[in-house]
Amino acid sequence: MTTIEKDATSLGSTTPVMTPDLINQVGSGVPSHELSYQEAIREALREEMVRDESVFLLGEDIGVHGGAFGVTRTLFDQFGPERVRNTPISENTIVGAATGAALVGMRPVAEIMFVDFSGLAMDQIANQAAKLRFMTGGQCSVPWVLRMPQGGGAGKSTAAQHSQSLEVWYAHIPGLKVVFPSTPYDAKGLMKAAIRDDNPVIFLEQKFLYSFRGSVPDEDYVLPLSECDVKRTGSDVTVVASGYMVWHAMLAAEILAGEGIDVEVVDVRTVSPLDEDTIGASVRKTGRAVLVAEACRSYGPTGEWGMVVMEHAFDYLQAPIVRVAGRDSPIPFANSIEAGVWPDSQDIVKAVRGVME
Amino acid sequence: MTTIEKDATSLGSTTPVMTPDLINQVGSGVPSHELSYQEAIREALREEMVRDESVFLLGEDIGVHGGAFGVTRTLFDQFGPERVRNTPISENTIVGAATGAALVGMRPVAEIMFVDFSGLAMDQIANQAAKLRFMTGGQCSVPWVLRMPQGGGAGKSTAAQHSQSLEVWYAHIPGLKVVFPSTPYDAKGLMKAAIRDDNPVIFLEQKFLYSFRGSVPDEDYVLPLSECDVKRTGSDVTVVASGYMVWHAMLAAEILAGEGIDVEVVDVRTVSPLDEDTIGASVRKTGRAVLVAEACRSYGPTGEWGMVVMEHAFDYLQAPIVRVAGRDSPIPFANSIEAGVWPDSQDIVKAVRGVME
Amino acid sequence: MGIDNAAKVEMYRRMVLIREFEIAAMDLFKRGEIKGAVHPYIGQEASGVGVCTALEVEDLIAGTHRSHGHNLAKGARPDRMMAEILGKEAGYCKGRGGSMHIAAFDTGSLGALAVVGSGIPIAVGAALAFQMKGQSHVTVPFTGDAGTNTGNWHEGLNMASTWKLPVVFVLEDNKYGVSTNIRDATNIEDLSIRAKSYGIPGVRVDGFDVLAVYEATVEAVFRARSGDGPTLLVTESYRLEGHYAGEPEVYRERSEVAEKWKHDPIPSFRRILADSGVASSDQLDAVDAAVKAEIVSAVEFAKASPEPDSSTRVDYIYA
Amino acid sequence: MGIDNAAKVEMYRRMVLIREFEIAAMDLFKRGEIKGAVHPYIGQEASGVGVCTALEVEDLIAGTHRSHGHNLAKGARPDRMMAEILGKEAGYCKGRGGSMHIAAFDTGSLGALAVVGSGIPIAVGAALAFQMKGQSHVTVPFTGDAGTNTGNWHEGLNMASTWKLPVVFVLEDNKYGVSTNIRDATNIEDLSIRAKSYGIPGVRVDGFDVLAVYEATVEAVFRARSGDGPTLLVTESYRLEGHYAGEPEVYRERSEVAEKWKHDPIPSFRRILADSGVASSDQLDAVDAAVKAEIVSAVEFAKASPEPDSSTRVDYIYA
Ligand SMILES: Cc1ncc(C[n+]2csc(CCOP(=O)(O)OP(=O)(O)O)c2C)c(N)n1
Ligand SMILES: Cc1ncc(C[n+]2csc(CCOP(=O)(O)OP(=O)(O)O)c2C)c(N)n1
Ligand SMILES: [Mg+2]
Ligand SMILES: [Mg+2]
Repeated sequence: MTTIEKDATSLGSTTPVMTPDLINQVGSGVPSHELSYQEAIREALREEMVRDESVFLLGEDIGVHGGAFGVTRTLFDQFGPERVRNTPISENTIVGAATGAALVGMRPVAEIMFVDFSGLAMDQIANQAAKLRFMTGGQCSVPWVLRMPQGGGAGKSTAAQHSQSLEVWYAHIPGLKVVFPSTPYDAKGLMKAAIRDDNPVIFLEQKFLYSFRGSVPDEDYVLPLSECDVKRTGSDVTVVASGYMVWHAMLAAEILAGEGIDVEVVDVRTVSPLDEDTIGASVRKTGRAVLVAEACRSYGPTGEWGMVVMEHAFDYLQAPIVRVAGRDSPIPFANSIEAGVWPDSQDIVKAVRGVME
Repeated sequence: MTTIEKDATSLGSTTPVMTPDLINQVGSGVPSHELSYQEAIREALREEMVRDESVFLLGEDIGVHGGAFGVTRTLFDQFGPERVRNTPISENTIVGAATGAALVGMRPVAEIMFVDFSGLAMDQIANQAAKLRFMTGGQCSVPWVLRMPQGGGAGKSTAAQHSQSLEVWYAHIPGLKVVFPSTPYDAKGLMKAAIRDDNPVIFLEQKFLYSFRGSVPDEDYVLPLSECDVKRTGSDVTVVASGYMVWHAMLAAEILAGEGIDVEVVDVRTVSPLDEDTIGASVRKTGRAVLVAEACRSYGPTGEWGMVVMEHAFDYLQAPIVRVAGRDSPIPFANSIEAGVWPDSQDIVKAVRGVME
Repeated sequence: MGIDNAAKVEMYRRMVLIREFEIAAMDLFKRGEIKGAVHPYIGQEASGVGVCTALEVEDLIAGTHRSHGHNLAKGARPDRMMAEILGKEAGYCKGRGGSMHIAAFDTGSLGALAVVGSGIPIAVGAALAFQMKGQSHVTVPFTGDAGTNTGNWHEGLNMASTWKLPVVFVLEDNKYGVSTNIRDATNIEDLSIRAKSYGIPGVRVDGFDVLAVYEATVEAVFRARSGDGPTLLVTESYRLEGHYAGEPEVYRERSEVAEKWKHDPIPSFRRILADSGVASSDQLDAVDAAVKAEIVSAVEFAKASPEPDSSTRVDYIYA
Repeated sequence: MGIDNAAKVEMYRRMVLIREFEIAAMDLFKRGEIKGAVHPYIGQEASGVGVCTALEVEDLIAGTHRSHGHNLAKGARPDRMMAEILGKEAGYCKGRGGSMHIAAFDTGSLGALAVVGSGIPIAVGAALAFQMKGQSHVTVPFTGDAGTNTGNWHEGLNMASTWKLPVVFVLEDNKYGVSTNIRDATNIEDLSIRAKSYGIPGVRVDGFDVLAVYEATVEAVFRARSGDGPTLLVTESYRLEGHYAGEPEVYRERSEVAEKWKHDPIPSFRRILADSGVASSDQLDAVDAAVKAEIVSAVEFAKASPEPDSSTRVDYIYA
């Protein structure tokens, strides 16, 4: 699978391979254009900044430099230093400043360069922004978006302090919404929804997906912040995943289709609040569930998903719920041991075969 | 149940009531003395500081003032300002300083006054202390303990920024051990083990339990940081809980015993690494599991415990796994709506009756 | 100075209002009628009133765990404040916040944040919004002496000074952070010197002197509104009561506290007003009496109002 | 100054060693043989070497994402460093850390922490341990100009100054944090002024001048060992390469960089050594040649050594 993981766009020789056509979200005939995940986020930011002048961006090196991953590139030229605002290295204060601006009518989109650094900002995220509306009895709301690239990609060697997947830290905190798109289409539609939403929204971007391409409609659209998305319908087993793992799930589904196993893939593109109904309905139909997350296994997202299956589909289960998750380890630098720290299609294939026995 | 929750020691009129004899951990005849949970932690700190001069305490107002909950009271008089060290209000630096001292041979026990404030220290906790040994290829270890009072107690009205239960934040991070004692006996034995352990140990203290009393052996003892503890054996249903919820589970078990339901209570006194075997074995025996946590329900500890049951006892399940957890809400100040934000014995009783049907 | 007699009497009235409010709150707390904690502002009234008298309604303050005084000084109603502290639906935060989290947006208080230092970044962000929208309002985050040692404080002053934001950082030096004397938590005598790290003015005033605080704030606010950026204003007073109501105070001598009571800002300001003929002591007695009555009815109002209905328990978690 | 000719030549050698090491690393990175990122220390060699020459083996440095130079200056072996950067078991961190996380405890480097500012609290804690144990060692955390705006930096200097800990805070001002000029991230010209906030000496030296850096460090270390507490030492130089190897540098003019290359600390120090007769240019040529050869074999060593065996993947997570 390494070849499949190594390059995001054309993924080597093994067939089936991970190519954009694994996921098509725009109906034929609908006027559309192709974008990378990174471009889709940028397009959403650009359109919302044009539409609403209360929207502005703040973060480290997001100006001329365009941010660590180039997401904000060219926005500085178009909107200038006021609305595409470089900050000092002050993560907690970047988030707190976004909160303060949001309290008085702005709609800030803040960036923390790597989700790992949010360890410095958890107070402003979880104790202040998430709770202010409640603590004040509804006197205010905090309409910001916090963009944080997360996760890894085999062979990238970003090591222990630049590769984590931490959605659970936020999803466990009431008052926050947590979004984690897997495709350009979802990234654009969810970013627009996040910006227009009146709550603090954690917007997680899987770094390895930035170069992934896909079609998005030409016309303006937003996606609900309250739904899981069925990326592939199937009757035998439900694979629940989010972010980059959705692609591995889709690829696994292709491989398994060749073995006559019909896989349904549920994309938890909004991690919180969790759309329990879609997960429950899917497993009631298939009777089997495999839960996949890039995040560390222990106390990770798959635990919550598993209990949701338990609560909504126990009587329908024909096999134990199985999870496929990240190794409980800091992310190593060396490729030889970084290999396998995150799940891939083969792991999912094995797990699905297991529950089909 | 409010009377039961209101006062920690003698809990009102309803029978059975929550009294120390709900949990007896010291065999009769063993020389022992009675301590409160708070005194037990202090006694462990005192004995370890006497035993090993590399052990010292640092935190805000832990000196003459004895800390926000009086845990370190009198230690300042005995050990002085060097080893019972008041710090400025600098949570991230308190933890980082503990790490630095641990790297060069000390065994610091740091205190963050309320677990909520650890939002300011997550970088030093999760990105530095937890990962340093791994990142350096084993060149060093970080033998510290981080004490953090957490949780609430109905009627206390500590509100949104002083009442959270955040064990999942730490338990999801490899490299950390997470301990959460429910009794004086466990608090003392686990604190001694935590101090002697060579890893960073998150030591969570349930605030409402500080006044709870129980017997501890006179002789020196340590408890393993790797085990769940079966607080009560039973054959019909397994209740998995930790912290204050263990007491509600024990009380529920008493009530249910009167109905002929035989409850086993498994205390997850070490939250991470999780002792999956004890949970699995218990549910394979009882065939039923109720998971109880004070922490918010979504993406909380019960999810992990549920998947562990699923992985170790699926074929033995006679009923769906049920969880009883904290409301997904910031903690309100007003008693009328704080009520019910945390589970209590009655909720557990209802859940157990449910799985017994 | 540009402040008339009526305004001076109003400053006096607010100081007395804060004092009486805190006495009532401490009393209710000791009798178990207030849950949680009460952090009295007693001894610091001149700081909050001096600062807030220099502000407009649209200017926003950000408070701390010790913000009854800040809110009352900014114009919040004592009855709705007391209702909040008693956890009632009629409270400013509908009973959700309590003593440590009182926000009153209608009078320009964006909230009391009980995590020390956490109000700083939020006030900086609100000031950024004012600057971007071309509004001339200022924000005023309050912190204590101990709060100046938090990372938030440094990051916030650095960011605000870099962007020349309209912020007046009020550092209320009452000498202690809980049990820790500020001298044992920093290596400097004069906290206002920290302004140098940000290239902004650092001003130090007698926090017992309401007029001195007022004048210093007027200057800082003028600077901020003129686009010249933030000021660090250190008001030096003393926490005359325990850290919280009922706190044992094992860390300081009774005599030290007794000595400081001689600086009680209320009688001294009263003397100034009387001696300078701003108001007769009869007039001031009347003010005192009116305030006492207002507090009595505030407590009655608070006690009489209902707690939040349990059916509303999940309101306001999401917008 | 108390440093003999041999020592000066060794300083020169280490500067050249760092330069050649970084050139080799950048080259390997561009050819895809190094994964992750490489943050070259080129232009700042005089800072790291000047500082570390004033330290004993037992003194501990704490590094950043840009710490190849710090480690080599402190005495780390280039072969094991290169092996680490290539992710090999023979690397200092057995390939677990890589370029951004090189620790070499045997030569007094407690680790490179890639979260900006995060090494500060750790170095403060190590200094606390030295103080408590009555040892005379010092700790030296390095941070960049941008790192001075982090909360960690403020908290760490405050705590160290309050407790008079043996720390030398080295702030390497290379003018940029990634794309952001320090002038756009603070409101002051002279970063050393921030020492006033902690009542400690703030010293500013030419970071291109290895002898000046050395002398300033000797003084700060003496202070620290004498129990007089920390010093803030600002070394002003320039980042002559991109933030990381291959970084586009859209935020600065080529001409600005070209101008700064004239201050390249290596040729200038070489000139001083030759002119002052400390070493002949033949001797220095020999040093250059020896270093080049050492780097070549370091690269060979690194390439030849095996990656960690996959069976060891879960080692070192827990002690
Ligand atoms: C980040 C954080 N750490 C610790 C606490 C506990 N605490 C509450 S008030 C306080 C002291 C604050 O002192 P100061 O800033 O001087 O304000 P004062 O209480 O004197 O008004 C502390 C340590 C907290 N609320 N937040
Ligand atoms: C807390 C944190 N925020 C952001 C980053 C991303 N980042 C890495 S280096 C850097 C710039 C650091 O600049 P400076 O402190 O001047 O050091 P230099 O790179 O110039 O050596 C940034 C923003 C990080 N590693 N840590
Ligand atoms: Mg104070
Ligand atoms: Mg720099």
